[in-house]
Amino acid sequence: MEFVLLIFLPIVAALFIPLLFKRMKRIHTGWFVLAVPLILFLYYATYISSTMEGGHAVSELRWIPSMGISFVSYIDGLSLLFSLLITGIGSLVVLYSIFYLDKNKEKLGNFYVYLLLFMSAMLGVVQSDNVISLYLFWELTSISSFLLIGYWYTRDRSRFGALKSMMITVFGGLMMLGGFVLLGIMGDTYSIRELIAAAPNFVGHDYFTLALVLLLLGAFTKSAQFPFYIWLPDAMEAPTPVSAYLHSATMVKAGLYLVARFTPIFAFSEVWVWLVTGIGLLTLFWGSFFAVKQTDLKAILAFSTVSQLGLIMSLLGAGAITFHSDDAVFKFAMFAAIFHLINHATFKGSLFMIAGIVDHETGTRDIRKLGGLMSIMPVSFTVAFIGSMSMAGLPPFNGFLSKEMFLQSMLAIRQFELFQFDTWSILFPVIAWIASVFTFVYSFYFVFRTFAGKRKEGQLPQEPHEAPAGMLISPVILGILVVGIFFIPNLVAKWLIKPAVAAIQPNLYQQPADVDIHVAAWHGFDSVELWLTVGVILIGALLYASLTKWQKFYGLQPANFSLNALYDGMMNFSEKGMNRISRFYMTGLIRTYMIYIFSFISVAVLVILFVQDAFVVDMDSFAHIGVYSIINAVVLILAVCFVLLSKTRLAAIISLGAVGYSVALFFVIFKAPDLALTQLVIETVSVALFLLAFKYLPALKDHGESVKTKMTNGIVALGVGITVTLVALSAHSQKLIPSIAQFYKDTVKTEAGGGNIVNVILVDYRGFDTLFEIAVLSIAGIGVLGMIKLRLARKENSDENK
Amino acid sequence: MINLLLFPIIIPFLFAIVLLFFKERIMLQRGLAVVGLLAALAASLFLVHTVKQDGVQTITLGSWPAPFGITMVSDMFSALLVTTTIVITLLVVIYSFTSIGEAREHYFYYSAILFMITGVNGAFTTGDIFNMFVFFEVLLIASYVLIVLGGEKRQLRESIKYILINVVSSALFVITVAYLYSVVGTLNMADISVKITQVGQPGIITVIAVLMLIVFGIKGSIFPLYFWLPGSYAAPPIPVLALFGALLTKVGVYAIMRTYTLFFVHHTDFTHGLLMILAILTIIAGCIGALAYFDLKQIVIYNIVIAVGVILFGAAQMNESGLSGAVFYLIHDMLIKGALFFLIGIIIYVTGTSDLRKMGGLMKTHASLGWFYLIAAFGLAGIPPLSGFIGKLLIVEGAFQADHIWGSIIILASSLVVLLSVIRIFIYAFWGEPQALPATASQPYKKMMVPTVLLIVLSVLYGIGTEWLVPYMTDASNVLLQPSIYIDAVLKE
Amino acid sequence: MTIFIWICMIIVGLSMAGLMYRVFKGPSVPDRLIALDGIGVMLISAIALLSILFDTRFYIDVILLIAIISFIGTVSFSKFIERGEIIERERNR
Amino acid sequence: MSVIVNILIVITIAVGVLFTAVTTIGILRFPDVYTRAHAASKSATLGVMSILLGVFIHFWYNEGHFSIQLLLGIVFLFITSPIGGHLMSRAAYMAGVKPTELTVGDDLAEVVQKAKRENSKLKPEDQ
Amino acid sequence: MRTNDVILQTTTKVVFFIIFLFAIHIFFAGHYTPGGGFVGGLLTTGALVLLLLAFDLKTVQKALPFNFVIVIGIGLLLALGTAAGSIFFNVPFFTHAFDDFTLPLFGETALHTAMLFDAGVYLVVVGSAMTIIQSIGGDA
Amino acid sequence: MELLMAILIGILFTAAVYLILSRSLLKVILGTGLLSHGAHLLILTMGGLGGSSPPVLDKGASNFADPLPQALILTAIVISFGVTAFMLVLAYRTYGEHKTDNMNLMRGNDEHD
Repeated sequence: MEFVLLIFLPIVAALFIPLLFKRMKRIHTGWFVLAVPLILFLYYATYISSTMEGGHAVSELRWIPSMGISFVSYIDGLSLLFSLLITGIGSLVVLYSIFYLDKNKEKLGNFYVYLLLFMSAMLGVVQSDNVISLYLFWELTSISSFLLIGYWYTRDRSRFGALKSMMITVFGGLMMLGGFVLLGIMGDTYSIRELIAAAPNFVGHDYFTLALVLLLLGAFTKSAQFPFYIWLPDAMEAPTPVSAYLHSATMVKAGLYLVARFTPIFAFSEVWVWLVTGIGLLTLFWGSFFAVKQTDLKAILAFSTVSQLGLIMSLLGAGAITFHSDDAVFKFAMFAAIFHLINHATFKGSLFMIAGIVDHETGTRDIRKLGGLMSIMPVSFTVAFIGSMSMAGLPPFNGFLSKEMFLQSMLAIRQFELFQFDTWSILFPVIAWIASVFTFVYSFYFVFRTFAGKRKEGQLPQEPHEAPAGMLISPVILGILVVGIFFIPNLVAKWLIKPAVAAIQPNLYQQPADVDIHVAAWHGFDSVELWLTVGVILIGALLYASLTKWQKFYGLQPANFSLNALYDGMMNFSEKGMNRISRFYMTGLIRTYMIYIFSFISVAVLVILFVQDAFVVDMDSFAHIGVYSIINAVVLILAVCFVLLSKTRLAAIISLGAVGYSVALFFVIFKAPDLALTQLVIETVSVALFLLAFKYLPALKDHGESVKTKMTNGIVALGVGITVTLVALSAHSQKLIPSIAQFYKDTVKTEAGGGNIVNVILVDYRGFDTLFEIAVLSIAGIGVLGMIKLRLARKENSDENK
Repeated sequence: MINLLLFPIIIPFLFAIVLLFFKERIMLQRGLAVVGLLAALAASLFLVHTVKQDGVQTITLGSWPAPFGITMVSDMFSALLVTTTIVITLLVVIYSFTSIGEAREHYFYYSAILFMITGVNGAFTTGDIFNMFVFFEVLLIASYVLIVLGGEKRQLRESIKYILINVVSSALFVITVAYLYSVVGTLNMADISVKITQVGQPGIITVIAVLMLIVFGIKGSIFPLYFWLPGSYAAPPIPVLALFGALLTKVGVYAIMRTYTLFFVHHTDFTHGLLMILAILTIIAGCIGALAYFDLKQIVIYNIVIAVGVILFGAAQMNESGLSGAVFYLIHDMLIKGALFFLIGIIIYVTGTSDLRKMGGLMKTHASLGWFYLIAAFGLAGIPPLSGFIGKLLIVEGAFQADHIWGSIIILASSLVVLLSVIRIFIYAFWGEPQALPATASQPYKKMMVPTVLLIVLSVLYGIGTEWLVPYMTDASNVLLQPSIYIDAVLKE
Repeated sequence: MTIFIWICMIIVGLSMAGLMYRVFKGPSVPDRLIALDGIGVMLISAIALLSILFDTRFYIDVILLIAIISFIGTVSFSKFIERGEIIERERNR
Repeated sequence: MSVIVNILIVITIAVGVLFTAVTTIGILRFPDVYTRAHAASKSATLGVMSILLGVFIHFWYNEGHFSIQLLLGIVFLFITSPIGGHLMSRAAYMAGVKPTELTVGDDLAEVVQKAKRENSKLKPEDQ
Repeated sequence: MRTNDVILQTTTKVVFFIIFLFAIHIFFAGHYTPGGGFVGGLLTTGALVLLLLAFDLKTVQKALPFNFVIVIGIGLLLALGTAAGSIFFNVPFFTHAFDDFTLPLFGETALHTAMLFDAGVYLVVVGSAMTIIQSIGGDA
Repeated sequence: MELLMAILIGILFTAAVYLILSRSLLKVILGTGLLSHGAHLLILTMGGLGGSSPPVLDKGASNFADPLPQALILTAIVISFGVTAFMLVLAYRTYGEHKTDNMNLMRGNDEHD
């Protein structure tokens, strides 16, 4: 079976959802949906055994093979890990949503369609071997996220958040596409595996760094790294199952996946190590620091997610060091990254679900109104406690293990000597430690402000009570995992982490089994990490105790001096600012537009005429000047002047007629009798037309044009005139190739059977022109008829009059 | 069937003429228009097939040898454009049944449409520079008729501007042809190419190249020449707007692409560099406009400008990826613009306004409209696997290959602006609190949805079925890339 | 013979110049019109003479043509001056 | 023979040119529209007809081309010129161009006045 | 006011035919000497305009009861048909045929399909110009 | 000769553009008229003015003027006639609806809402 098709299973299932939702009113649609991730989870789980051995599976669905674009599902340790996360957490989230979303009030049809869409997209992202299809699914995650955040689309905040997340992530996606294209050009393939194989040749390529930066833009925006994280807090407007699923466990990890996946290609670059580690660490600090400022439960979790993503990102960056140094101290980083990724999915998922439960049961997520729920919601509290402590990095929870490894990796960076790390590397453990302190603080802040302390009576919109059992199943399962992983970390490592690590670091390991890292909760008293953790707990506890005293200092940050303000400013600029800019030159006046056009014509053409040395006047090529021509020219000029100066429309039209007749005379002079005839008759008919139309036209006025306006017009007009003249002279002086006219003279009698060459050209050689030229005339005729006879506006007016 | 390539031009022309005889019989007019377009469509599909099989089709009218008579040339590029044109027109005509109103139908509305696509197809097919002028005039005068038909106040006001601009550009076209004729002494496009190669494109030819760019740029609405477009295009009724938006600017773009790949290929540093800079400025200008307004029509109209910039940017790369990307994107844009205009037409019909801020919550009442709109919007923004993606991908790839890094990044970023502008419509019109809607019958709504959905489905298929199109597109871009194919086909003797 | 035609041409040309003065000077519109009509007539003479000079018969059509259109022009202008519209929908209303 | 014909041609053309010159003098020197119209329509017509006749003979005799167009042209001018003059004068009069002060009487004034009055009476019903 | 146009009207009747004949002549002469469908058509239009000037729209319409849009259509069909005739012989569009025929009355005459095409041009020019003029003249 | 014609054409274009930029609708239309005259003369000039006899087969004539530009001009003349007629009607219809022929008052006010 082609398992690439399984990626599309959720989408296919989604097609039936609206039907099921309509027909099966009595059963919650979620139950049908649940089967999809469950089946997929079980299916993908069967691959564990093979990836543990270092095996991989490939399945291809051709899309545009001629451009090297196809859907290739490539399952190795890394993608399997993500696939399992997606389907596993997905199942739990769907289960949770069945109880969270009311089947009578909500448009479940839409909800599950979006959710399944997302599931497909996410599976596609992590399994795609082809960068183009990776991009396809990448954007699809952005879109489904957009739809899910905007699920309650009548709310302003939802729409705002949806747009914000989409703008930022799609921006990143587009940049990433640029990076992919550059990679494709460098490696002449879109397949990631082939790119990895060709990667050593890329170093030093002009595009290498650019591709790297573009790709990282994609990863950073998706994984909510600084400064792009701002969309994530606003994305919390989505229903909580969505937040738990997309915005903590899976979608935001796509960026991490991307970084991990492309590590073998880019890790050779100094920029990569610096950027990934540095931005990751900065995000870690930034997120944890501002998480404490928040008052909305989900916002706290959002910032904590940001910070945890930063943590994993920095670990991925640190892991890239192994491509530059064989020192064994660096190899923990990648392992820690994957390990923490799993742990984060478990504890953050559970925390979000609890936040949802609190919201669902109390009607608010404002932490200032909550408190003392411990006694009312004991199960929820327990799960929240487990999750929070894990997040804070305390034993006996899985977060402790990965946190230790994280600190260990950051400490190890000090020993890295390339790329000027020797100067700056001390900053890494310091920032990491400070961030850990704040992580500790917000974890406590989240769980104890909600559940401990006194109940604030009367502040809650509804009477709180424990959630229904069904809603608790998913968080409890995750809570059990949190604790469970602490006790069996090496088993998890064997099944999941090592295959993934081996996939990321092919330079180090041939087999997953080669990953010689053993996770231990206890490293002995001499390990620095232990003392750092102790320090975190001590200082963290101190800070938490004094929280109320210093939390208010967050208020010092000016509101219009933040990244959000920047985004708002940009959006505002894109509406009002653009409007203002546009107003500046879009005057709605045809004269302005004409001046733009004419100025461009004369300036551009004149400049190019001289730049290209094209201006040549060759007097020899000119015919001699005849007397009649001069006389006629004078007449023509006079007539033109009269057209310009005439005060009455009749004089103007007579002068225009005079211009026409003298043009006709030129035709006579230059041996063009047919033209002369036509011009004369047309001129007369035109004049008659003008006279006809004058009945309906006003007298000639200049409408108070100022002298300045006239001057401008004059200058522009002169520019055009000079341009035309100069180009004409140059073109005529450079008759490089004789005209094809001789042919007509030779064949007109013999082959066309005519005598008047012009007429024969018109009806025979170039009869096609004539056919359509009379079409023009006909269309003008029927157009005039329609214009005069059909007056919709007037009809409306007369209706109004009645 | 040596005349085959003429049929897509002649059949609409014939039916346009026949319609003149049946001014009062609307049903007959509708029927004839559809029959004519279907016949033309069949002919054009057959033409595409033939071109695929036998290579470039040419015919020199009146049996005169090539540079002397008028040559019509149907290579894959033009054949595809012709086919797309007819498809869109067919759907526009069907869309018009319900939306244009009987008054306009009485005054040669369908006739004008058919005349217009005669001109459009002719311009796509002709191999003679002056004949192209004539076809331009046919399509222009037909477009004048369409833009003014109905005689509403705003229509009249904007028509004046539209016509004025085009009269100027036509005059410019004529003088440019005259300059060209003076220098190389021929009008046949293949022959011009040969002769320019003979003399090695001296400075004067470069000047003419720029003039050509200006001439076609006014029609194709490139940067300093596009200003007239937003106002004028907003005036006519939606079906006409769809037709204009989908076809007219594309004729200018086609002409630029044709001349810049066939004639002026010897100093590409200068000419194509200029084209590229203008293309980028066009994109930026379009982006500003697309964001600046809260008027449905304006937003989509400015997106035309952006698309023109993107296509020309691709064409300016003069490499395989860039050109085939441009071809892909050109046809995509014709389809999707048509679809988008249909959609906003329906939105305006349903809400009775084109001001975004007066809309909201249509998702509750017109969900399917919303979904189709969303698909079209994503297609426009180039989200894979919809139609806009491949073209943009190839254009970006071509630009990177040609070392135009910032240009490609601007193209990518412009997709974001495009997305923002169209998603804004979605957010304002379909999301948000439902607004009171004027009472409208659901029958016209459904009837208007039919062609709209067809067009969207077509554009989706265009994206998904790219693989089937690739051989055609490769043929199309090959002709552009290697003028010799074109020249040999025309001057075969 | 040629010299004679040349002289004639110059005289006709001068006459036209004189009429041109009247066209520009006016004072009234009918004045201009009359002068213009005169120019038309002289144009006929001029072209007739020219066709002798150029030794070609292809301009003779032009002569009759100018006569025709100058008449049509005259009629329409005078109608316009007289009534402000040159084609009535229905006479005698 | 040819000398005679050529002399004939020269004479006719010379006469025509003379009339043409006279026309110009008339139009330039006469005081008002009506007198100028008189000059234009009469002498100019005669002038051009005479020239055309010359040219016609030239083509007929010297070139062997019997030009119907020229003859037709002469006839046409003969018919239309006076009409044109008439219409222009009338237009001038109706447009209210004042004749020169030397004019002795204006017989038409009364009629026109009366007609105009009737016309203004008719107008309201007309609309 | 009522004006007396008897002089003009009488002349016009004569002059109209002169112009019309001349137009036809110019039309037929087109292939060998200056002229052709355009000029012929426009001149005919001129003649018709003269009629309109001298008489009025209603009278002329009564005398010449053409729907000029139909005239356009016929003209276009004629032109297109001439050009398209070649399709049936599988030669390129617009391939004209001409030959000398000996006709009983005219003797040696060259017949040229281009003439038919030119006739189409003539009709279209007349039709279009008259449509425009009549529309404007008939506008209220 | 060509020099003279080129300058003449330049003048025609200058005048045409000047008129097109003016506010009065009628002047704009006059401008387009001049523009097409300029363009037509330009084609003729570009074809070369050296021919000594009309491009009509006739006894003894050999140095024909270039017929092709003439044919092109003829086409262009007819087209510009059609367009001018159309514009003229459009102008008076616009004047009828808007009650002004001032181009400045015909700005698209509703574009900036």
